[in-house]
Amino acid sequence: MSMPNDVADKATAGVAAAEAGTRELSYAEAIREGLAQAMEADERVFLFGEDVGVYGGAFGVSGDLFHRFGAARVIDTPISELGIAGAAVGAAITGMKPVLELQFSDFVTLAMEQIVNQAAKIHFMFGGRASVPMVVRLPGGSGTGAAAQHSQSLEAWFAHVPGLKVLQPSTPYDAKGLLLAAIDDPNPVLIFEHKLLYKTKGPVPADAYRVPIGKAAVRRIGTDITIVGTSIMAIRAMAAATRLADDGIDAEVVDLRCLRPIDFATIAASVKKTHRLLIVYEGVKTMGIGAEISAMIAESDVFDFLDGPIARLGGADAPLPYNPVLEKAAVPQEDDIVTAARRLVHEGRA
Amino acid sequence: MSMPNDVADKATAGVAAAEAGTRELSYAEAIREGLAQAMEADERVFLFGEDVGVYGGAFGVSGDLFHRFGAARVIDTPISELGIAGAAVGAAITGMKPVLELQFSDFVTLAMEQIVNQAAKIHFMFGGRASVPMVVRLPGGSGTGAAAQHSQSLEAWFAHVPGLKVLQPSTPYDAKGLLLAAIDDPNPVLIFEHKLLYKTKGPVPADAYRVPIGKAAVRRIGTDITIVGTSIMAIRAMAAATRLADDGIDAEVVDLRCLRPIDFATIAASVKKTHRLLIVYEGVKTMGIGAEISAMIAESDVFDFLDGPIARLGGADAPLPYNPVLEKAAVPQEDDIVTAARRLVHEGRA
Amino acid sequence: MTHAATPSATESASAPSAGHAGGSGSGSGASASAIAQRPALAALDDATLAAALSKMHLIRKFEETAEASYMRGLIHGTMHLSIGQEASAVGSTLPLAVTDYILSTHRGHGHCIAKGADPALMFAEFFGKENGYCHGRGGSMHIADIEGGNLGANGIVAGGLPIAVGVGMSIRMQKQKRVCMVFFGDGATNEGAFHESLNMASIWKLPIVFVCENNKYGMSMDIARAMAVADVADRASAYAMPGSSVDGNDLAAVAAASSEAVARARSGGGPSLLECKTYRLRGHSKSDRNLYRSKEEIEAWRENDAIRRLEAELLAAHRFSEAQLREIEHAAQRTIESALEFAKASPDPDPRELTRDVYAQ
Amino acid sequence: MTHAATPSATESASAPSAGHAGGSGSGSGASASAIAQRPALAALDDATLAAALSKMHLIRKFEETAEASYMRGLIHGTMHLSIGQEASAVGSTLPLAVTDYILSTHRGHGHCIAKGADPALMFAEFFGKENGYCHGRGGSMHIADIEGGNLGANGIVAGGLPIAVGVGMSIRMQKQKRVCMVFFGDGATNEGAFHESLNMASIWKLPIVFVCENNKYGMSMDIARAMAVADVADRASAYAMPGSSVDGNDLAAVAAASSEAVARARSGGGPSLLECKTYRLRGHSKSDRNLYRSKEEIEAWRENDAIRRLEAELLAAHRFSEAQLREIEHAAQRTIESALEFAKASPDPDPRELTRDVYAQ
Ligand SMILES: Cc1ncc(C[n+]2csc(CCOP(=O)(O)OP(=O)(O)O)c2C)c(N)n1
Ligand SMILES: Cc1ncc(C[n+]2csc(CCOP(=O)(O)OP(=O)(O)O)c2C)c(N)n1
Ligand SMILES: [Mg+2]
Ligand SMILES: [Mg+2]
Repeated sequence: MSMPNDVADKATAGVAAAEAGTRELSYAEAIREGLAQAMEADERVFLFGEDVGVYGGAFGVSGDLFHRFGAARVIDTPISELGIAGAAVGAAITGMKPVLELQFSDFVTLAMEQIVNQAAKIHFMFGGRASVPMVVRLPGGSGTGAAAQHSQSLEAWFAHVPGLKVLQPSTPYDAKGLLLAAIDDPNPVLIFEHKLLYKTKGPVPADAYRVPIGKAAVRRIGTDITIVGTSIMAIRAMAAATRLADDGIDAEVVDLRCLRPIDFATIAASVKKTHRLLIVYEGVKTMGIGAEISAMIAESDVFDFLDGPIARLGGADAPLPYNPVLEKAAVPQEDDIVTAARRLVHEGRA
Repeated sequence: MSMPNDVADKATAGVAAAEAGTRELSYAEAIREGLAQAMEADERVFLFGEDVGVYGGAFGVSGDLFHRFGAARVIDTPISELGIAGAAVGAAITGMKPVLELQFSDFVTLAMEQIVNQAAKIHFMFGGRASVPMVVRLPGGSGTGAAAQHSQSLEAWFAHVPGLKVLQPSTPYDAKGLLLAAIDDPNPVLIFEHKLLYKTKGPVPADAYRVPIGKAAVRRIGTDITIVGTSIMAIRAMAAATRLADDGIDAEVVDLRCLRPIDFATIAASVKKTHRLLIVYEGVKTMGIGAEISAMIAESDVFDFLDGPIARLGGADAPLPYNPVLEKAAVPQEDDIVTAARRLVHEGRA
Repeated sequence: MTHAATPSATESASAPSAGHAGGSGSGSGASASAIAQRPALAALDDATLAAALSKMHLIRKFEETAEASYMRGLIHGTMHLSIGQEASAVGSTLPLAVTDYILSTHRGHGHCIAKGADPALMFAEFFGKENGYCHGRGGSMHIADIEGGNLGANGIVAGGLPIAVGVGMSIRMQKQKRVCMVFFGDGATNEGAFHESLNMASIWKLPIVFVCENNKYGMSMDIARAMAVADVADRASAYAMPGSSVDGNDLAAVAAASSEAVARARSGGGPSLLECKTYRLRGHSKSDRNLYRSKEEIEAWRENDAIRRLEAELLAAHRFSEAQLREIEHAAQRTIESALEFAKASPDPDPRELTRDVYAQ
Repeated sequence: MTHAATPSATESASAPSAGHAGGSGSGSGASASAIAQRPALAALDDATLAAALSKMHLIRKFEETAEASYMRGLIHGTMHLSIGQEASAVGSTLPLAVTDYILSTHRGHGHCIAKGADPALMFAEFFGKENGYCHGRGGSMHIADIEGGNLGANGIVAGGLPIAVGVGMSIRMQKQKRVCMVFFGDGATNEGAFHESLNMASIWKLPIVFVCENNKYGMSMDIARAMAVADVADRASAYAMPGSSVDGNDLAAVAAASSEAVARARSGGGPSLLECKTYRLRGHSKSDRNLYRSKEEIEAWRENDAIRRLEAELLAAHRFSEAQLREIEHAAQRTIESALEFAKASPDPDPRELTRDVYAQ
């Protein structure tokens, strides 16, 4: 038995049923609208990063915001990832609410010090006497032929870092609502956006709604298997579920949305019902977010409800290759999800 | 039933039985001896890092090497972590075998770009036409009162990065043998050393032996529960096992030693025998290495051998606090292991 | 100026004064008659000088006491003492208002006290107590006094510099008249963060004063081996930023240079790089065996002690009497002693609150 | 020199020659009579010039062809074209031997061809083919020609600079006479990696030539907004390193400046910073809409085309005839056409080998 996505979404996300002025927007447009609304509502919010100004952002996310809010609030920066991450920290601890765009999430490797040692720890290290309300947006993922240094999915690292919150929206609706919630949040929040999703469309209410941080969304209700997906894999899981339904397999699809904290309750409730769990994510399988989800289930009382092993589909154990055929083969595709789910249901293991 | 550590160690590590000239050395001395032997045997090997020269290294590991090998092979660097990590890459791809010391593993946050985007990927990105035989030594771990920015255990991040190898020796024997194996290896190898272990002593043969990369060590043979520990937690697990034996619980202790690749076969064989698994590591529990081990077991046929949930003990969900009582409470101690193992055996869950 | 291996202790202090002291020096005690004074000293009134000297004593005594407590096993961890560098901390911060910000370093006790922190709460933090500045979570390397404008020491070399850029942006955006002063060592100037931060501060003309406390060494590496230019201030030109280098053991000289830089920042003139040449008399941290420097060098710098130099000059200029100077010192001593007692008597954190304050609510 | 918004196309080329051409220019074809030549041009013999011009054509045609293939959907991903910057790539590498190293950038096709790579294997890489330089794993942003001394393009801005330091150390330790030349853009000079690398190269006097190809923009940010000094070369002084700035569209001038820097590096004189002021005529990447610059600016720089300038000067100096120039160009055209055919006909990688070469054995 299945339910339309947005219904299931709202059911768990707690969004009011009737929303005025819902339009179809792309994921990029939804983010831009969220940024604009946050900047209109709160003078403390500003956007900065490489080429976010007149260029409109490498993926067009900031678009016309430079023209709407001016150079003082939509700020081009030099190519200095460590410096700008630190600048976000400094602005945040002294009363501003910076939103930083790192042009590709791969470049966060240059900013780890400020994000991990400073932003994540300041509130704790200073005994709660300062807080760091900053948001970092990080376009990630493969599929654009950009090869090994521009295609990574590194979000799992940050799920290992207390003090951070880590989001991965998969729909335009969540991209906007989670961004607004992140800007409200008094803690450093990283939002990993997926490059292949920027042009995907979906319904987005016009008002400045929030999607709560830390809540997974049940995108499809089912009884035979739980498929937990993150980011674009939640979308692929939904497509796979449609095909599985033709086989008589009724999959429940959970979109994780938030990697830190993980909404264990939602996953646990689902697995207690379906007795089977498949986790799908784009990051390298080993030590990807699926490892934690699997381990949380395996160490909890949900273990007793499992009919068989917990399966994971994740990125190959290789850097992302340039060749498009190899590139596709390196991360889970819809077919892989269908195959793994079938085997899990029919043979007890993937 | 238990076995002396080194016997069990040699059994799995494949080290020849008779080793001449075995002395008691500290972990730091063992590393230094390994470095010296590698530098004597191979002109391409050199050591560099902050204060490794006349100062002898922040933890005294390089000691007198500067005087023995001179300033051309034991090189003090400016405080430029990204730069020196990149310098290691450049030296490695052009015929040298650099060993880089990052003064505290926390500072690897400044060098992620070169380690993750360059070192780990060059061999693959260049189609196998260049290789990066570099070693990075990273002192990590808490327990010295150095607080949140000097006490982290970040090794799990690197287990997520294809192209790297990641080691965590717990004994002087392994510290030397794994270092020599790492220097031989044509790939970038990170060695996370534990600050609290530097002064611990153990038998170390005088010759330039190697401990194979990718092999866990069964430190104690037992039948009731498998305890997998990493780094200092393998030592604490051994102490806990001794106490558990008094309770009639016969624990098998596996020292992981290598986080990438993970020696799944050794863990699987152990769990198939004991039916219970407890994983202990110092890094933050969420997304720490135990997540992957648990998930590997939970998705394999070993799942069917489990009598109950897989338990993990890891670091608290907090930055490392300064206060010594809090600091101790933030990472697993011997008592925690004993308690968790008892509960796992007696109550089926930790 | 280059970093002399053996400093000429009184170089600046004994330089002929450029003119008479003028009126500002008049006031209490021995300073009634017009004695030749350097303009830098004359520019500081008695109350300011007394407060500055008092802070220098507080820093020195705070650290000596912390050191003694550490030796007796009362404090764990490590600590980085700034003994010998007091004039740099106090002189730099002299022109700052309470509402101005500083960002400090691993060697930050001096900055903290100079910016007005309470040594009792600092000691409590050292002792890991619940009522320390960071509730015992931070310790020596992370003392912050947010209300006093100290945005924190930092365990990461050069870690404060990028943060300063954001503080500068924040001040600008909020249309405040504040200034942000960020401290770092000579070694820190070889971090990429230094470069990125000075560049951004300069292109955006942010109200920041970059204060490099050049104490000749990173941990053990002589700055002469770690960079190719003679002075850290020489690096300012790469950012079209004013750079100056002063005798960091000369309180008045540091204060004068800092005043200029702070005024420039406050008036919209943009950032400056101020280098204070000084020396740490103790080892880098508690595990330093001083293998990289000579006893003679340390001795020579001990002769160049900033506190003694200032006192000598104040006496010579008849600004303060010996009795007044001793009273300033004794008052500092009493403050530190009671601060220590406060810390010892303070409660420990509750271990059940281990994960408190990981997230702000 | 500053980066003129509208370049004076022939500034250097038309400058009066500092002296007569001397003997080195004698040789083939039209160069028999002694026509006034700039010393920089005269210093290059005909064979060298013919080879350099040929490489400039190869680069231009390689990229135009790659662009066309991309437009027709034959190549996926993105690419960063260096059309307009050929003189910088070819001139800088002119003094290098095969055994010397280069490290290149995301905009690296020019460097690669200039260092002697085979365009057929480059195209094969672009097409993701098994016989490409990286077996189809790297693509445009990661082409490397290890045997030819190209240690790789780099997708990370300034990513090659720290690597160059290690290459320099390696050359030194192995007592080789090699030189390492590392390319990077103007935008890259704001990365911390730039600072750390130039500093280390300088303190250790490593045999490195740092070549900044200043094409006025990062992706969209004008260098005048991104740094506070006029020239990237102004930053060399922070490392006590020789820095010079040349017209990057003037092959002979670039070659002359590079020769000096390479000779210095090779003879133990240490590193240099060479800035080539040039311009990319195409957008940053395939998704650039040129919102940040004017058509007029692009047009003006198109007039300043390095290839046309060189050809005009060679003709004017009677070094080559028009027919000779056209033959050089046509030969380049033929090379590129057959390279493209080679690539198209090449085999794809086997998808089952996805995890091959993750680890070296
Ligand atoms: C990023 C980073 N690298 C290395 C260290 C270890 N460390 C702490 S202080 C220090 C020396 C710093 O030298 P300098 O900046 O001159 O400051 P000083 O200690 O002399 O006051 C080093 C290497 C660190 N804390 N952070
Ligand atoms: C570390 C890093 N930051 C950002 C980018 C995205 N990016 C690619 S090229 C580029 C502009 C680089 O400018 P410049 O160094 O002047 O080189 P140019 O493209 O002009 O040749 C940017 C921002 C990147 N690849 N790496
Ligand atoms: Mg110093
Ligand atoms: Mg550029």
